[in-house]
Amino acid sequence: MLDAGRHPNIDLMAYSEVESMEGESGAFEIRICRKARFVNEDQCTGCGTCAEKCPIQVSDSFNMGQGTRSAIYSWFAQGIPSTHTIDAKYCRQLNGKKCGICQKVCQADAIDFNQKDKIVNLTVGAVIVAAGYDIFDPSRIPEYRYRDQPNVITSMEFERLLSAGGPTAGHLNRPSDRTVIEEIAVLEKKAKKSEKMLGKYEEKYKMVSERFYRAFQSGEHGDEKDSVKWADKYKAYLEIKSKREALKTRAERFSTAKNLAFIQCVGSRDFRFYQFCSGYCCMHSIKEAIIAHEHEPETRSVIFGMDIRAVGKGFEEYKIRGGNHSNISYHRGRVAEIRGGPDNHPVVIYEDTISQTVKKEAFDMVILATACAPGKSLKKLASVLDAELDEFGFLKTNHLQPVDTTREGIFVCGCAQSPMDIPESVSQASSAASRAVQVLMTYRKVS
Amino acid sequence: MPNEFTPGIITYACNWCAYAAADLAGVSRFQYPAGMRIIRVMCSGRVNPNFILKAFQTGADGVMVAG
Amino acid sequence: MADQIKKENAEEKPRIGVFVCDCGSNIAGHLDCESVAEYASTLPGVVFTKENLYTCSESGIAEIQQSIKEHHLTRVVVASCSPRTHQPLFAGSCAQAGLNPYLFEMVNIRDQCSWVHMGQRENATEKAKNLVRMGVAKSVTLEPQKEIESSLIRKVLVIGGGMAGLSAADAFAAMGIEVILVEKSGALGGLLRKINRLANGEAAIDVISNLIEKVESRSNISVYTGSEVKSIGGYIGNFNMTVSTGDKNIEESAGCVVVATGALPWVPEGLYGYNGEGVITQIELEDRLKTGALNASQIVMIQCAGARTNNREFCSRICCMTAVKNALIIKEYKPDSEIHILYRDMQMYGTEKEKMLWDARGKGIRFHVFDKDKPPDVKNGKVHFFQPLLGETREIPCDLVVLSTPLLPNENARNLARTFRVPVDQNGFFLEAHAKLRPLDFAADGIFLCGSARYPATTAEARSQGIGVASRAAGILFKEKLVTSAIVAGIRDDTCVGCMICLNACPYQAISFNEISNVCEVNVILCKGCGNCAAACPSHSARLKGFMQKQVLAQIRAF
Amino acid sequence: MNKDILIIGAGIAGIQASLDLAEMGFMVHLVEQLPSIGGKMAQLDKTFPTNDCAI
Repeated sequence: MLDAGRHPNIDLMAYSEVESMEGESGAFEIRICRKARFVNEDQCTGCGTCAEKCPIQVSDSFNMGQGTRSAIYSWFAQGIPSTHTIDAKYCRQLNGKKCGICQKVCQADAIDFNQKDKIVNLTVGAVIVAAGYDIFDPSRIPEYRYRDQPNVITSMEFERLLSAGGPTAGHLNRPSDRTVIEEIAVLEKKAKKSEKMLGKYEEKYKMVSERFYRAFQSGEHGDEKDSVKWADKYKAYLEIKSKREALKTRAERFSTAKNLAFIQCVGSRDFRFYQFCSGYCCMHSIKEAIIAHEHEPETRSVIFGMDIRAVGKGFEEYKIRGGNHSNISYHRGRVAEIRGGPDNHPVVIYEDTISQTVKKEAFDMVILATACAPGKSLKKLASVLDAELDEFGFLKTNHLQPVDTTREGIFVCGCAQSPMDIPESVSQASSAASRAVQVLMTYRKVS
Repeated sequence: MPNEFTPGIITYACNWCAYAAADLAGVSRFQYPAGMRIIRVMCSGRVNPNFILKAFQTGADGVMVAG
Repeated sequence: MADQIKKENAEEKPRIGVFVCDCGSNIAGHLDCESVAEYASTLPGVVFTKENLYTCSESGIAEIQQSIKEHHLTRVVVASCSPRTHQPLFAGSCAQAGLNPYLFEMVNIRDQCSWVHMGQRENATEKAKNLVRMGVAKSVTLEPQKEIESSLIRKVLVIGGGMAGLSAADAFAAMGIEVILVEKSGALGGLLRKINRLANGEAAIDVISNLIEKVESRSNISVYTGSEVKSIGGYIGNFNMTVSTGDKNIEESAGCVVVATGALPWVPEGLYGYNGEGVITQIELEDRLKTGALNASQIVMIQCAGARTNNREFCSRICCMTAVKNALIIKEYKPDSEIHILYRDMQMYGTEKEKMLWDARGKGIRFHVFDKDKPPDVKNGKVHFFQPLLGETREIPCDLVVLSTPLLPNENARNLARTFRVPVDQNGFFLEAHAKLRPLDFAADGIFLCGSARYPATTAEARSQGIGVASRAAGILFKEKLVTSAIVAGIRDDTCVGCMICLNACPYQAISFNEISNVCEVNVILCKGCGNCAAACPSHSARLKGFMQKQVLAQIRAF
Repeated sequence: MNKDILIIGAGIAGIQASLDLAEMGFMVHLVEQLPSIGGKMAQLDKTFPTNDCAI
């Protein structure tokens, strides 16, 4: 990644989109929109002071919506280019409110609220599409209750939880538990504010609120304006406190998730959604189970799948190692339903094919191995580039020219061609590069 | 904390991993005691036992080889 | 440049310039940059110091370049962020101003000081001074270096003439690179010659013949069939090899090498009553289909025959697809035949293969799962197997059993690996440089791999990898010359006693023993600058440039 | 004849294709719709089967 950002032959245009294309192989005319970051890329040093001071907090999409980031942000800490971007949707200044804090704190003078989208026109000899895939939205499967059950999450969300740089610094805290802890923090803040307010009354009347309230309740203070207000405030304070205490008692029992269920083929090999196999998800789940076990040796994982497809080099060996050393059991079959259970423990309902009975089991967390869905933007891109999609929604190729699209001079690699894992994407990328060069060399010979 | 002992530690860090990790600690603003001195080497295999002894001789309280 | 180096060497006392970067408030906000700069000016050898708001900005760079000229600096030290991100920029800027880039030293007072000791201004300032002192001390001992350049032979050797090797050869030729294609057997085509039809219905022989024709018509590909590479020497850019064509030996040379030696289906002697008649392998079935000699109508296929077992753990990736493909072909021309496939996991990954599986089910091909610990039993024209779903043993009468056996590496792969000094994995497949990020490269520079020699691959995968390998090698061969960093090891021939400890310490086989002078020598092209030899050498004769004993010790002493 | 190449998407595939082409001496324009390059792989913590860090 670092190499790509630094190579003199690579002109990096992040936060940009291809708008239109004309011409043909050898001389494509491309129009690219460079979206306004409202931060000058050359001047920004990536120091992050702006993000620290920004008053707006929004959901962090790099962390799959777990945790928050500022309205001015870097996509992730080691991101390249190491520049920040203002999210125009949430920025106060850009929405006509008074703010501009980031501009004030930026010593590099990189913030530019007047920046506009820029159009760049390019002429290129060949195009390679490596636009990737989308993560299937499992809320489309009602019986898995992805949105209703807080502890039913996708494998990518789980990946961020496992990451030391993620929202939990790598601790497997259950989302439902995290919500409670966040609530406690909010109540804590509210209680402090209340205490401050009550303090003012206490000082004014030289009396602690508790005594006043008792007296007020027994009718000693009548209904002067201040008394009523004070009493209301105190009552609210008591409510906050009792709510906080209740949550705290609950939180005392929280521990990290140790009992995990992984559900394969969520949206894949399913005629309602995608009939194809996404290829990498079995290994992804095994890996996540192994890493979770590395974090916490008491972790136990069950992987529910129709087949466990460990087809790459070293994968079968990895799967066996996971079973032997990481307390993973593999269970054949499709999970029928996930229901809510006590204490937010999702309950997995499945058929045990050996005993032929329907079984129920509660887990701390359920991880859905979501399908590799053809990208929404891929469809648009395909029409811009005038290249055909195949019946599955990926760019169409021929098995003897596995990276050539239907349009001459346009090549494809990675999950824009079909679902595949990293080594396959990498070798296909080299393949696409090779084909692009071959095309350019043919033209050079002719001219 | 004037009386607290803060050890001086020399760390030999591999350019490709441990040194990068130390950089990441910085970007993530992980705080650690200021007694740490990092000497970059191209590989932790470069670290001669001599370097370790010399570090102690010069007054380091601890030596870490990370790679 | 050469004059400059001479001048620098002639100087006895280095003139050091120190630049302290505020990085806005990233550094200056947490430590006192001014006093760090002031302190730096008191260090021995330092003749110029400057504090900048951003040293990496255009104006900061201009200041460095200007002061190199004005103050005749012979060393530059920048105290700012990480050398991993900014060393190339600063060193390059020094070079533009006429200072040898290897006389530049960087001190990291941001990532490893200001950012990790926030709120401890005094300690952080003290540490920054300390780090600058260590950096300045090292810079005094730095020596100018010259980047290493070597020539290139713009030619590639491809070993193996199957789908992967042919695709690679064709791609190289299309990119204008000359190819030497060496195939061990008498004809090009590899395993595809034995295959009946591909998954899309095309005859394999037509597909491969087209490709062979294309390769043979290319003027810049020399094909040697019935030939083997006997020996190879040299290194990236300059390999030389002896190719034996059976009756004579030919000397060839190439800049890069591609290994595409493929794999062969295992012959399951002694397994499931294999006899080549009533119990055959998929590849034998392909042959019967090709010649029309198949006369069975009740067929049982057994997957993972000799694979995913305790002594051969790996999954051969393509055999499930092969079985389903052949079952579909049989169903097509004999619709009333009954086909059962006994499997453990149907490895029909991806879009097309999964679709084949649905089609097969739709066409009445029966699939039964069996457990690894309870494999089927073939006896008297019947296959018995335990069906966990029903909890009972079933038997299927059949007139043909087809075993899906794994692809194994070519038997001479290990010899070849020894000749090329490249590693193989526990299964005998060639081992790539990195399982994820460098699947087509060997760890050794200039040698690449593709196709089933790496791991069983489908036709499309072998084709894709073959084409891809051309781009990996062309990245080297398209260059004018090879330029590598000067941070490499060297061995002093006057103090080396020839103990050869460094030979074993070197992970890149860059060191050899010179039998005439009785000392060890470093091949700087192969050296990656790790310095293991320098650490191991008992006489301190092996030295890593830029990280010499005296340079690191200077840093320690300044601690 | 133009020798530049446009690559759309800067995940692992796009980056690898760019680096290969850049090494071969071709000018690459690498377009990514998100603020940083890296794609899905940057979001992964570790990768199988070697359990190396993804970044």
